[in-house]
Amino acid sequence: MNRTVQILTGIWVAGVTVAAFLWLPPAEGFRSPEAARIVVFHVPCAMLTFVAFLVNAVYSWKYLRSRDPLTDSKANAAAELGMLFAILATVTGSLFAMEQWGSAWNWDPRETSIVMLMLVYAAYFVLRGAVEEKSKRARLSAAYALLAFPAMVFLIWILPRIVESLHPTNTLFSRSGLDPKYRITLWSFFAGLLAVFVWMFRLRLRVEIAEARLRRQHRRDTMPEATPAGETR
Amino acid sequence: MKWQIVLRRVGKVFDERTVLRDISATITAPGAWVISGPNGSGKSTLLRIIAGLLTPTEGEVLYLYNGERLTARQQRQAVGMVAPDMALYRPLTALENLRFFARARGLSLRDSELLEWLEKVQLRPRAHDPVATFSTGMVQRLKLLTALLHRPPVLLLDEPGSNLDEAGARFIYQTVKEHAGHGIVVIATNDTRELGYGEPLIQLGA
Amino acid sequence: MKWQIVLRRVGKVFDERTVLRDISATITAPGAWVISGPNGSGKSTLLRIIAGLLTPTEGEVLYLYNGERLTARQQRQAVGMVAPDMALYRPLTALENLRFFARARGLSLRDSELLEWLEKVQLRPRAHDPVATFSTGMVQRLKLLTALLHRPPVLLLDEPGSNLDEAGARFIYQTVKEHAGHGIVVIATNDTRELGYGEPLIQLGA
Amino acid sequence: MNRSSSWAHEAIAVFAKDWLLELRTRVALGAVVLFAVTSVVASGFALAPPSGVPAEVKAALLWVVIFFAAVAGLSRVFVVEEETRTADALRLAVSSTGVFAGKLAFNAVLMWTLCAITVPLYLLLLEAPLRNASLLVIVVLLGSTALACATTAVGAIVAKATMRGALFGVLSFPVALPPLLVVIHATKAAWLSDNAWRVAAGDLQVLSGFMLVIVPASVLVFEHIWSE
Amino acid sequence: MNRSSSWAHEAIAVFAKDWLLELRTRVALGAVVLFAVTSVVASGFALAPPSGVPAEVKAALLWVVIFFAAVAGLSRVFVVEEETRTADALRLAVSSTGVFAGKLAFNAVLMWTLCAITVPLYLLLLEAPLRNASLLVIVVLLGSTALACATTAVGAIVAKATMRGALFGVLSFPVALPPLLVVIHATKAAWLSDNAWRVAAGDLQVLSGFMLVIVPASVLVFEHIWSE
Ligand code: HEM
Ligand SMILES: Nc1ncnc2c1ncn2[C@@H]1O[C@H](COP(=O)(O)OP(=O)(O)OP(=O)(O)O)[C@@H](O)[C@H]1O
Ligand SMILES: Nc1ncnc2c1ncn2[C@@H]1O[C@H](COP(=O)(O)OP(=O)(O)OP(=O)(O)O)[C@@H](O)[C@H]1O
Ligand SMILES: [Mg+2]
Ligand SMILES: [Mg+2]
Repeated sequence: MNRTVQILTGIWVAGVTVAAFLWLPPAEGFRSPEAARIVVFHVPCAMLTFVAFLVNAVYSWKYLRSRDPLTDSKANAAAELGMLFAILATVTGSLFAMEQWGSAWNWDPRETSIVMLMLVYAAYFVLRGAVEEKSKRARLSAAYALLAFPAMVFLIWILPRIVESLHPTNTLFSRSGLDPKYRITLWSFFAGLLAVFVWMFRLRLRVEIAEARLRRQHRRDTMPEATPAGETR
Repeated sequence: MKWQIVLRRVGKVFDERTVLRDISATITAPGAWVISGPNGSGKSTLLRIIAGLLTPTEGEVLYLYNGERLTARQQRQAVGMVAPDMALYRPLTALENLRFFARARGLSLRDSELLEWLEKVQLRPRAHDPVATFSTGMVQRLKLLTALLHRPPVLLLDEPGSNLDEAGARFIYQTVKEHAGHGIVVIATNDTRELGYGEPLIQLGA
Repeated sequence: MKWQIVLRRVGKVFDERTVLRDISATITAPGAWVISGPNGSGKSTLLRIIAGLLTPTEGEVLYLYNGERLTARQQRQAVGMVAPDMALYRPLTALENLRFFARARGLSLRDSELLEWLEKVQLRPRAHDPVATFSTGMVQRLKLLTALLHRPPVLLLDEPGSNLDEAGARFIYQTVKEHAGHGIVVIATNDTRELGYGEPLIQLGA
Repeated sequence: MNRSSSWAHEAIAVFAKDWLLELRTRVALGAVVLFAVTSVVASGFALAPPSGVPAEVKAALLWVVIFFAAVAGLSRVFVVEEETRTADALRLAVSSTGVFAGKLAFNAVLMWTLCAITVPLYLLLLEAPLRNASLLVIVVLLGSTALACATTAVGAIVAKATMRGALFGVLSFPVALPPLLVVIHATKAAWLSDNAWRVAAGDLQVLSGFMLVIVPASVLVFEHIWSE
Repeated sequence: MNRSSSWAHEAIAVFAKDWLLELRTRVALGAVVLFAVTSVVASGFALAPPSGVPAEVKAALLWVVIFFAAVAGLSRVFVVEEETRTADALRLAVSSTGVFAGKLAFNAVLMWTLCAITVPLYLLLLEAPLRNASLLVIVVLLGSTALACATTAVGAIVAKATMRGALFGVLSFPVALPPLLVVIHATKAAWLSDNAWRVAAGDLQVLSGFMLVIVPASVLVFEHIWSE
């Protein structure tokens, strides 16, 4: 992404944030209507978590087909960002919960499932940390991501819907309880975050590529005499 | 030219270490070939690539039968391999090990036939002892049998004579000679005795 | 007659299988000795008994220094051993392996000294690679070093040359010759090259 | 010489070999079962008197115990192949689907045996109510199979990494969580509900659906885990 | 060349090597901790809402979780030596006391790390009451050390048998039961009692006494387990 797009993204996100406080009316029907505007940050973060994990699964599958190291880096970057947004969703949710339910943590199915979700990807990162050889690490973590994906779908879509929960579902999309401005602000913020996601994703990849180049250079510098015992041809 | 193995510009890079580069060869039945080279030159790596146990970073290995490519399954059935890093099931007896490999490959061999195989490497009296109690050389003999059992047209031997006594070395020699009459044998070795078992195919790290 | 190892009617029975029976010998420094015999004749078992890794069912092994018996600790410090069944720590690098064995034995060797050791077997450029990525022969070379590091007066080598190339075999030959000048070397082998490295001590299973 | 290897044939050979290894070393089975029994007894002790504990907690605890016991045993089938370096020989002899099917069958049988011993003991020691025994049998059978399906491929991943035992728990927990949660719910129903079949029907469907998704996914992915 | 090996020296070398192996493979530690975290979260879910669960059950559950996590990791130190066939080289280089001391130190550090992460998390998520924090720290420290002491020698036995992981739990449970029961009692005291120190004093004495008995006993037994 070039500089102008980056700057525009920044302005967009800042603008939507300001709008959420100045333009958006308080959300009636919540215990603290003023604090409830946090929902326009909370929900996009949660949605981006899913987007990121979906991207991770797609690149994992692609990696197994192509065995291209860069694809593996993409899968990893997506998982890292997914983790980041999961943390943001939890933090905003907890702030919300403090106002709405009186306690930051209630073992609500939503809360449980997002923790489980984070555990899935914590396990993914542990697995990556535990395998030295790069191609093997890529293969195994891709396989794991694909195995964990159905479980994740279950945790996100099925579990919170079959267990009774305090947490709202479909408030914003089907029922007409909230001011339509909410939908607009929320999707605007989502669009802004998506742009941030793409930007961070590419940044992460650039770092990865630069690191790989450095490592290769380091190897060349420190091992000039690398032909012992006929080690290579 | 029934059986052929074609290596097309095969290369292997581990992380950033290039072990094999641009290796091409055509191996045609019948005959025995030797891959030689000092320690760490990539003999075992090349043999594992030929066997299909390792995917090369570049290039490819083709198995041809009368000019046609084999499927992965056919290729697996066509190969018998022995390598220092391939172990047997140590808690199982010699006979049980043979029985498993026979069944897994879809062979219906009776125990009496398997015992005859064991006889060939002087292990018949130990048929019912767990492999864990075998000496290094006895294990190596049994490994040879598991590679021969399905009479594969392609035999890949990585340092087959290591830890063997003279009788064992003789068995290898005979096996190679016999096999080279109709199929393909590829031997990776440093052992001066074994260097002469076939024609030089590739000299690595020279 | 400073260093002496005395085998007194040593016997070993595994379950009901008698592997060694009534073996007596006196090994005196300096010199190199060879234990030979076909596969499964008990060479490795005897070497493990001499090293103190296995307790004989009958008889005993005495380590004497100027006629006096050594304690278990002194005996451990006096022995360096290489065997096919003894492995190194594969996730650790070559240097880390050497460092551990040096420290565990109470040696204070600097890294530069350890790198010199590695240089001797052409492993210096691979000093910082995990042993898991080494080839069979490279592992064998490193194993030899761990046995030599504490300059033990008694060197027990079980098939030391297996999987080694010519440079490796030369290193073993030199090590044995050098060591046999002041200490004791016992080699168990089938390799025709190595049979000549010392005087025949025991011929098993003949 | 009669060559008739399909993956089913191969799977049978692998299963038979693993079972023989198991009988020879008496590892996974004996140990897993003893582990579960120990935990059940410990739970009984920790929760004494059991009458005060809600059935929900009891159902959860039963499956947590079974899951932990499974963790102790299920990853063995692959770990053992890699650790003893027999995996290469297996790779050469058998197709990856054959290996997966054989190992899955072994793990399923292991789980059934485990449950056949643990569940009655648990019912006895923890005074679990039992309204609907035939439903319980079906729930346990389906649940244990689903757990085996969920974790077998993870076992193969763990075997490839340099970490073994403990990691299996970490990696398989998230994958096993969906069937675990569902089966806990269904178990509670079998214990308590009057219209248990109706309550559990949905759970059993979800369980079956989960298996129908995870097994093909595992087979597809397994090929990439298994060969280098 | 400076030869100064006593068992303490040897133990340090063994400890350093194991720690390095640990860092290299990031096994026991990372996995054990995640295992514990997973279990705590699972317990939190199973017992939700936690306010209704008696403190006794919570104390028991905390230590059961720690014990299971430990089982998953502690046996590694010996099993790994036998399975990778490095035990012989170690036997030749180091005295059995040196090996035991090094392995015990490693396991103790592992347990401390585990507890440093698990206990605060558990307190947080399960809303455990906390009357006496400094006592709790001492109880946890002593308890985890005692568990490490109790299970290290068992780990060596397991490594010798052909059974591994799962069996470790079975064998170590009886040995670990006394400190487990005592430490659960002391934890409950630290949570609830007004005169916690007085209540727990006896427990702490028993724990210390247990270690004073089990460690020398293990050292003696270990020599015979370790060499063939
Ligand atoms: C730590 C606590 C919380 C977490 C982890 C959390 C997590 C999530 C997640 C993952 C979603 C996306 C769900 C979906 O798209 O179906 C979501 C949506 C939402 N959350 Fe939360 N949440 C928390 C607390 C709260 C609280 C206290 C409220 C206010 C009562 C709240 C209100 C909402 C709303 C209104 C949605 C949109 C739901 C929809 O319309 O489908 N959240 N939350
Ligand atoms: N998994 C791996 N990761 C990284 N490097 C590896 C790996 N396997 C092998 N190598 C490297 O590849 C090179 C070739 O190894 P290979 O085992 O093929 O040698 P070799 O010719 O068989 O030697 P030897 O005669 O000792 O058996 C070595 O330098 C080795 O370190
Ligand atoms: N743990 C054991 N239990 C039972 N029998 C054993 C055990 N270890 C070795 N044996 C038996 O002892 C005999 C001698 O074995 P050993 O390993 O000493 O032979 P070796 O002379 O070294 O043979 P090789 O040349 O093959 O290395 C063999 O018959 C072997 O089966
Ligand atoms: Mg090799
Ligand atoms: Mg031997």
